[in-house]
Amino acid sequence: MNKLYNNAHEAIIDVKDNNTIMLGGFGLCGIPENLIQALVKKGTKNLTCISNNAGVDDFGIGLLLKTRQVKKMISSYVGENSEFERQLLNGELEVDLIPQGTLAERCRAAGAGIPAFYTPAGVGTEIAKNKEIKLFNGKEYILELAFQSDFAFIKAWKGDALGNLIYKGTARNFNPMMATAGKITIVEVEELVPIGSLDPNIIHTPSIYVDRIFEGKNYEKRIEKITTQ
Amino acid sequence: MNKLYNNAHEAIIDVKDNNTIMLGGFGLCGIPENLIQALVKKGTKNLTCISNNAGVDDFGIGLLLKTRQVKKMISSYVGENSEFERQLLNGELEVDLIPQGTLAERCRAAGAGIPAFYTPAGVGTEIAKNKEIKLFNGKEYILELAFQSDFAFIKAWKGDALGNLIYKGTARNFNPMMATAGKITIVEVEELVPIGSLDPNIIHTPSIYVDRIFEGKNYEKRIEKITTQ
Amino acid sequence: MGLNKFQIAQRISQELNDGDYVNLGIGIPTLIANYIPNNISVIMQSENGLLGMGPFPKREDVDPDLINAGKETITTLDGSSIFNSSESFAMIRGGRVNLTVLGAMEVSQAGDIANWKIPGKMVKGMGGAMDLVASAKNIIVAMMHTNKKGESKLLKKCSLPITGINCVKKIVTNLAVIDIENNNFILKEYAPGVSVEEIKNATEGDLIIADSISEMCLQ
Amino acid sequence: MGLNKFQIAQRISQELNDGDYVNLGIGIPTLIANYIPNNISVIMQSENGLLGMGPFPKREDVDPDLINAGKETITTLDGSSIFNSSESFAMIRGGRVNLTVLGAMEVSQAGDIANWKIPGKMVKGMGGAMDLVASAKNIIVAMMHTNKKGESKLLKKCSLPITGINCVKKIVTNLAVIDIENNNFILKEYAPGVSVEEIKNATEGDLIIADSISEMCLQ
Repeated sequence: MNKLYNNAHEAIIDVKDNNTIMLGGFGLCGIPENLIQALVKKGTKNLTCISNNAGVDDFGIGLLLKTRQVKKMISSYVGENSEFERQLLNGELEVDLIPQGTLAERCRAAGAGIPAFYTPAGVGTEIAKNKEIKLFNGKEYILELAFQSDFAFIKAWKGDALGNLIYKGTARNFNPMMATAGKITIVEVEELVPIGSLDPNIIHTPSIYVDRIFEGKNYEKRIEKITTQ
Repeated sequence: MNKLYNNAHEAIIDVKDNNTIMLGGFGLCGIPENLIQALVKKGTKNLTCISNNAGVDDFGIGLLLKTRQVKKMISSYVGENSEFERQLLNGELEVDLIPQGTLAERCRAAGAGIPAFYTPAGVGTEIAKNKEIKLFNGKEYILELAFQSDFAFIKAWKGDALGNLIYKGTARNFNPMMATAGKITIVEVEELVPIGSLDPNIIHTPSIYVDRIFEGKNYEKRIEKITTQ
Repeated sequence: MGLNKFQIAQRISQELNDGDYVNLGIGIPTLIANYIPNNISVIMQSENGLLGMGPFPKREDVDPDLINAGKETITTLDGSSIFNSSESFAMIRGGRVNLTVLGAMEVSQAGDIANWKIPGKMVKGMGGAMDLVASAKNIIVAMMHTNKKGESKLLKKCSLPITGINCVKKIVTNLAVIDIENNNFILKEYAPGVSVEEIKNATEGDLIIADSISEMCLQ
Repeated sequence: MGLNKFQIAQRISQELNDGDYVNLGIGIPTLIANYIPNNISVIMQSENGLLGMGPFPKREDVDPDLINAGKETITTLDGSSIFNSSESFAMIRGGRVNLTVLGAMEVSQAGDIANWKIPGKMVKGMGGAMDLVASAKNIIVAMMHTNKKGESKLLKKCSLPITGINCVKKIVTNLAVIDIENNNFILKEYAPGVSVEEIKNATEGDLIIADSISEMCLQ
């Protein structure tokens, strides 16, 4: 079975209006640049995006906000995007803010066939509203549900045509869990390597999770805060 | 802070009667040979052991069964040990049999601060008895609890003095999750390597989980079923 | 009577699709790996933490750190990956394994399977079977049609403690290929030299003869 | 009045123990890394997936694939490890991080903390703060004693949406070191040149003066 695609445009051909898409990355680090740009070009509307952050005004998911393709963002921190804040305060954008660890675990649970789990994060806060609370060993925990998503857009460092992936540095972040969680998982890699060239012992994402893969182009890898000694 | 110990005997000095111990390994593959042997020598009694299997009659956890140090086994498959079967059928040994994926996930949950999660494994079977059942998207799931354990006995391939670990081949199995789950995690490695010699990008167990580490000796690595072409 | 275990494996191999991720249980299912059609590629998952399992090693290549879920020494193929037990069952529960083939002691016409325990007699444990049958999209049972006493293993209801409910989709035995639909066994194929009457007699549960019934083809 | 933000960081660095795994929030907490005593070794966790975070890189070593939770470029030290976000919060919720230092907009005398939202004004999100405060064994808040309007940030009850309950153990401000015990602020140390009276006036919540009160020592 062929998972290999020529480019982002071909790989997202069946993404539709109103779909839910997970996007890997932390800030602008490890985001699927090619897939986001292809989605902007495609113009798909009313998307729900699950991503830790919402990019900046003119890069990353910010590009999709600018074109008003996003109906709802599910994120943990959205502080770097003024267009986002404007749309939100004007009621033009739905936002679901979720503790970062809960966001990560709800992705992991989705991929792991765990429909729900208990976490201490958010107990006693507005996050706990309308959620089931249960005591374990005398401490309160909140029941949180696995996410459901139509697609996962993933960025990896190296990958083979079967879909085995490795990530580089902290560009790993949400990518591995989201790769397990999409109904259809689409991966862009910086370098497509021959099958058999990756050591089985150091694969971060086993091929079984990956439905489509292609080698991305022209990575900008913009840095939000270049900080030096 | 020094995590480095000279040998298994020093590393298990505070293991006590009635403790619960997790032991990594699948069959005899990836078991903490040095730690098991030290525990036999120490003679600690009434132990509860959490391990996928129970070893064979004269190796692995089988050694602890022979000396009657084990009060209770929590495992998924115990078919390779006739002494085990004898003790069990005679009522000399308590046994809790758990689906393998649930066993793995209860270890993972323990390390991840998740007190409980839902799984489909065992729905409609005797495993579900007296457990909470809940519907998600019209399907039944069982609530399963994180394990609690006093110690985790882990076998890794290479490790540094901080406790960063990598495993080899399928000797990985339950070791990484159990390493996260022990109140005190004790690791034996085949090779102790200098701090900084392991690539941060391929660490299987980050140092934060490891409390004690030593280089093991005289690995037998017995094979249960040598099968060749 | 009918097929031997190698032929059962051979027949099941026809159910594989190109690109399938497959988990094969201990016993007859393991033999299926020997009969994969040349024109397709499937990837074997071993629940102790390996995807891309290869054949058994040559004697000089035996590695104690590389075994399958049956504790046998094995090899890895190009494109394989190794992971921990939690990740292994994550992909199983997550529904990413396309086909699971298991042995069984009993199967009911509702698709319930019993293969882990004989009360008072056998206490080996369920291993990964309960996770597999609770999660797999497609489950095929490979087994003999009757037990050593000659009693049917295809029952109205399982008498042994069950491993999972409503999960088996197809059964391939020494006598027949049988689908499970709407709480019935549907006889689809008979083994060469085996009569429908013989299969009926060996099946305790309700058996419906499919319109399209045919003789098994083993090339 | 009192300490500047660098001195607050310096004072908190005295709370570190050898071998501690530490998570430092954005702002003043980040500065603590510059004041780690020479005779101890601590390991920094960054919740985006790094253990063993080093200093900021030299200009020529900047790597876009290596950032901290504040999105700043950083480096790794020998013995570091990189992992995914789920693993990162597993170790946080699992209680393996020994000390968490956070900024705050408000802290109550019950140890509640508010630092993620100003209704109708600021909608940045909680990031990892809710997971950290719900899980960490030891949480220290680093902040100015009063806000820009001169109002106390140490309150009987938080007025802003809270991030976590009963979690803050110690507060280090420009004016004082204050522990939280039994629903009270306990004044333990005052900043050089700051009077107890000034601290009392800047604290809205109930403040108890410790018997052992002393001046902060900043070497």
